[in-house]
Amino acid sequence: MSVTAIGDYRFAPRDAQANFHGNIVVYLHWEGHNSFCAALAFPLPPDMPFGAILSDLLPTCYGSHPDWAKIDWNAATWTLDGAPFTPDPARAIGAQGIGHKSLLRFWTPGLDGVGGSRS
Amino acid sequence: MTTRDVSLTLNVTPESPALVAAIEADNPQARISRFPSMIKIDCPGRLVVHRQSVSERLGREWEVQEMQLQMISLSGNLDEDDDFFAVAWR
Amino acid sequence: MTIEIQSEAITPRRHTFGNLARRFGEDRPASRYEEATADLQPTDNFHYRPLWDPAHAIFDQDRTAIRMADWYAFADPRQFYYGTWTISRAGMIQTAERNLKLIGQRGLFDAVAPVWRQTIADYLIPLRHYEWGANMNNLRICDEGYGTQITSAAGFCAADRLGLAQHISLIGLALDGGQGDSLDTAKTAWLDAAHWQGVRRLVEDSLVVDDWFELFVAQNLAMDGVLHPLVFDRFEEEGMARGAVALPLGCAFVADWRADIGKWVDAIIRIATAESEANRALLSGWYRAWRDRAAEAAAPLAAHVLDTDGAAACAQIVADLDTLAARLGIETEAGA
Amino acid sequence: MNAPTPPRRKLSLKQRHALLTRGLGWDTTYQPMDKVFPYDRFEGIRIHDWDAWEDPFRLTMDSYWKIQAEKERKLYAVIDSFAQNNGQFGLTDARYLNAVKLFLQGVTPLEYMAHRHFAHVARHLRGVGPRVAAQMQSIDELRHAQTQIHTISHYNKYFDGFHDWRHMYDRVWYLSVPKSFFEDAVTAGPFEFLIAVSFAFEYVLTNLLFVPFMSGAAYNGDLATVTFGFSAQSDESRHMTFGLEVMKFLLEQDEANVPIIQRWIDKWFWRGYRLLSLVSMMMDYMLPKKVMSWAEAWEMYYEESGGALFADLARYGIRPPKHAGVATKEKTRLSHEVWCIFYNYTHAAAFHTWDVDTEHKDWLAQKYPDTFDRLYRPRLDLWAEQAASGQRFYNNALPQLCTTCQIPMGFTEPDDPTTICFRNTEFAGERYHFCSDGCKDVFDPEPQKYVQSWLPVHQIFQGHCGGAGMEDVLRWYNLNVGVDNMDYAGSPEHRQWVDWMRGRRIAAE
Repeated sequence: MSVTAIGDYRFAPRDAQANFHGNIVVYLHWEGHNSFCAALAFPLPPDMPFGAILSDLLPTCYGSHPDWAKIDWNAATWTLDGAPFTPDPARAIGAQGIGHKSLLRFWTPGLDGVGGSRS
Repeated sequence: MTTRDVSLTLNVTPESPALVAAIEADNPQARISRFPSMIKIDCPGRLVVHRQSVSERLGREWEVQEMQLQMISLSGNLDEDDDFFAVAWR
Repeated sequence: MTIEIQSEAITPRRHTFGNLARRFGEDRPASRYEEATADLQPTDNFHYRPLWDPAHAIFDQDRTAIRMADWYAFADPRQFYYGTWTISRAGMIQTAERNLKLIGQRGLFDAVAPVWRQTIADYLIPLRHYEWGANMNNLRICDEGYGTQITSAAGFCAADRLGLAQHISLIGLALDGGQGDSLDTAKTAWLDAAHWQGVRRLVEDSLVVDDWFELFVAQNLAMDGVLHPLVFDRFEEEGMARGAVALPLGCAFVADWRADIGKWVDAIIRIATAESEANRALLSGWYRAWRDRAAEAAAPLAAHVLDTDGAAACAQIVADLDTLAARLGIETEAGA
Repeated sequence: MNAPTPPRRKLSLKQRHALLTRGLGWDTTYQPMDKVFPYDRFEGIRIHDWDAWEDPFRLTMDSYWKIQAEKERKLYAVIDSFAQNNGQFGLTDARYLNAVKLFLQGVTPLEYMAHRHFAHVARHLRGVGPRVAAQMQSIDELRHAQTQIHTISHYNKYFDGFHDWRHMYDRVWYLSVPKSFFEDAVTAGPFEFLIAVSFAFEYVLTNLLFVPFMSGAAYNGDLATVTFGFSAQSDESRHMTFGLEVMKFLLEQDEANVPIIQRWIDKWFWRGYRLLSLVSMMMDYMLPKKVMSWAEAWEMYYEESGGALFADLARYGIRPPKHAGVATKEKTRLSHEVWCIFYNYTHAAAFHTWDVDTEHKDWLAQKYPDTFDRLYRPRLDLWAEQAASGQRFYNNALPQLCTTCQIPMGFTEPDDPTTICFRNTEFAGERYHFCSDGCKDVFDPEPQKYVQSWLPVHQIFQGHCGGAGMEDVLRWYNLNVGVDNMDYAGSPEHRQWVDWMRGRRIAAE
């Protein structure tokens, strides 16, 4: 469908990848831990290895949660933009299908938040 | 006639006791709920405020447009003339 | 309930809002007018373009050719915010109501010669449509203008004009005994009578002016500057000579209002012309064009009421208006 | 000949109003009507007879001025007395004022926007009746903005977070929620605006903000806010009536209008409801003494009043808003999810949040028996423990935002309150994310509009918000770091309040 306007109504998307100075925006979400209120947004260089997300980025964000230290990363499951996904820590994020405004969700089996509350 | 509720919410002012008394007298089915600084009145189908009833209870000539100084919310279709102010569902 | 607290503990942490402190260059208490108007309009980071005007942002300085370093230079000398404005108007309208009541009780219009009563109905009552046009034009200034100082005052002015239109209608009802026939007749005259067509065309042309600041000059300076003195000063004098004491009484509201609104209109024009030569040239051009058109439009009406004196009356009104405009920084003659 | 004027006849309110308004307009002939009124055709709404418009309130300017002047005299008497008597000391607790901060930052600018745009509608509709109602509303809305500023001006002198509300409105992340909502409405055509604001917002939804919340202000000793709130709301009941009349008028004019209006109802119900989620937090978490819960307010003012309304509109072929059922499912979780968002990001907000005390948690448990103890109490307990050990939790990363409502994506699946709801769509090769089907359904029919969304998180990443660091951004907001933001506990205004209350005890002794 299309907007009903009085004249020509087309504008460049404000969040096009070109506006992010070489980065892409990537969203990450730890399922079952909703005391972190929403998925997190990061501007990342597409050539950054996926492993850096796990080693450098996420611990500073989620590390305060009592479940964080208990994660068994071998058991974690992922989706990328709604499809099952197996990340390769050594490869660049851009080389494994993670694009601008991609959403990565991950589940950590056995960890259900404080008191099983999904928080 | 439909039995869906209409409703008026009034601000509590020195004049609201007279207004509420007039409404209760003229609308036997009205239900009054009181909250801090406000009074909600619900009534099935139709609720009417008569100028004459309010004037009698206030001891002065009260004009229907003075409702605008009292009313903070309503639910229903409004009808207003010199002598009455009503909300109703058709 | 008053609660005693040791006084040193309740020193204010600040005296006004940040935008005002920055404007003042110091943190000092602001007036209610300043708080109610300064910087109120959003200015940045608009999300979407209007579907009805994709070429502009929601609030956009480019909707006029006038340029201002600070759109909050347009202080209203009356310092109106809603409370002071509405209380002022409530006072004016209560006096006006008493006057109309007196006219009715004393039958003051009955004392006017029927021919002149007809004349009053002819020239005064159709003016309700002129005021309705003025209402629309000030609403557009309120809508499209830039900066709350000028747009809020335009919003009040628009409401005033609706009030004037309705007050003129009430005079019509006083003339026709409350039947409303005078309003129907006046509308027919507005639509068809030869002596009104100049004014109606003028109003309709103003409704489609592009630039809202030009519209301000057209409506509030030029058109009002010709029509209002003609009707409410010159015609009224003529009526008084025929025993229509009801006229100044019935129109006192208009007289009070003109004195009040003039302060605002004059201030806006004075500030805008003083800002730059470019503004002055634009405003002067608009003024001359709309003054000439208003004078031309008013001529048949003037002739209808004043007969052969009409032309001289119009010339005098235009001369007076030029004097005022010149004081406000307008160049009243091209190439002067 | 000296014929007297005919005998005077007293006009009824209806007749007088009709004579003083309806005849004012005329069909222009020197300029085409379509040029004089350029905006009321493009949306596809068909109007055959503007004279069929019925004015429910028969208000002429003379009565308007008198009634409104009376309201203003009363209101300013209260404002003056509140300031002179240091009315802030009568508050239940200074924490309460954080709700008022959100009000000034996020609601007052909307009143202003409504003022400007009702002037637009009042100029641009062809019909005289709705134009008169719209212009009265335009100046009423200016009244609301100005009386709110004047009332809150006193609080600004003694409390933080109020001082740069207008600057913040154009910039701060959570204020882009109300800002984008209203800018969406004013950039729409005049009829959509009226359905959005007069009907969906004023008639269906604003009761939830202005009625129970203002009653709560009174209950918490804020006589100033309840006075401006209810004084504004007395205008609002006129605006609500206008909204309902607009709706019925458009539906009665042409059957072809019905589907267009249904789509607008669906869209604007959801847009307004998402905006009001901020109010759910104000009611359930920010009032020290509570009048009713969000869920109760939703039942009273949406399920009951809205239910009766949509039953009444069914005869036109109008059904309740498409996603109203989701809103009803969300009523027992909404405030908790929103509080969670603001607790996470209090370091970037110009108001405080805090750890909820046990008494308050028990009240929430009683009001939300199915959800609170199971889902939300554990997280509040965890946060309180962390804070007690000096590790107050703040979320270190920026949140993903919904493209439409711009709220951090913290809302859960309609049928599963433990799983965040993610929706997305693609348009012209770009991905867009939404918090709900409702927000996705707003985007999909008009993508060209929402690709323009100024999403604060993305704007920070693009370098448009003062710099890359949090401190840079907060400075760009004009936020007083360490004063306006962070937890209430230990904040300057908390310490001040404690001093005041200690002083009060001394004075009493």
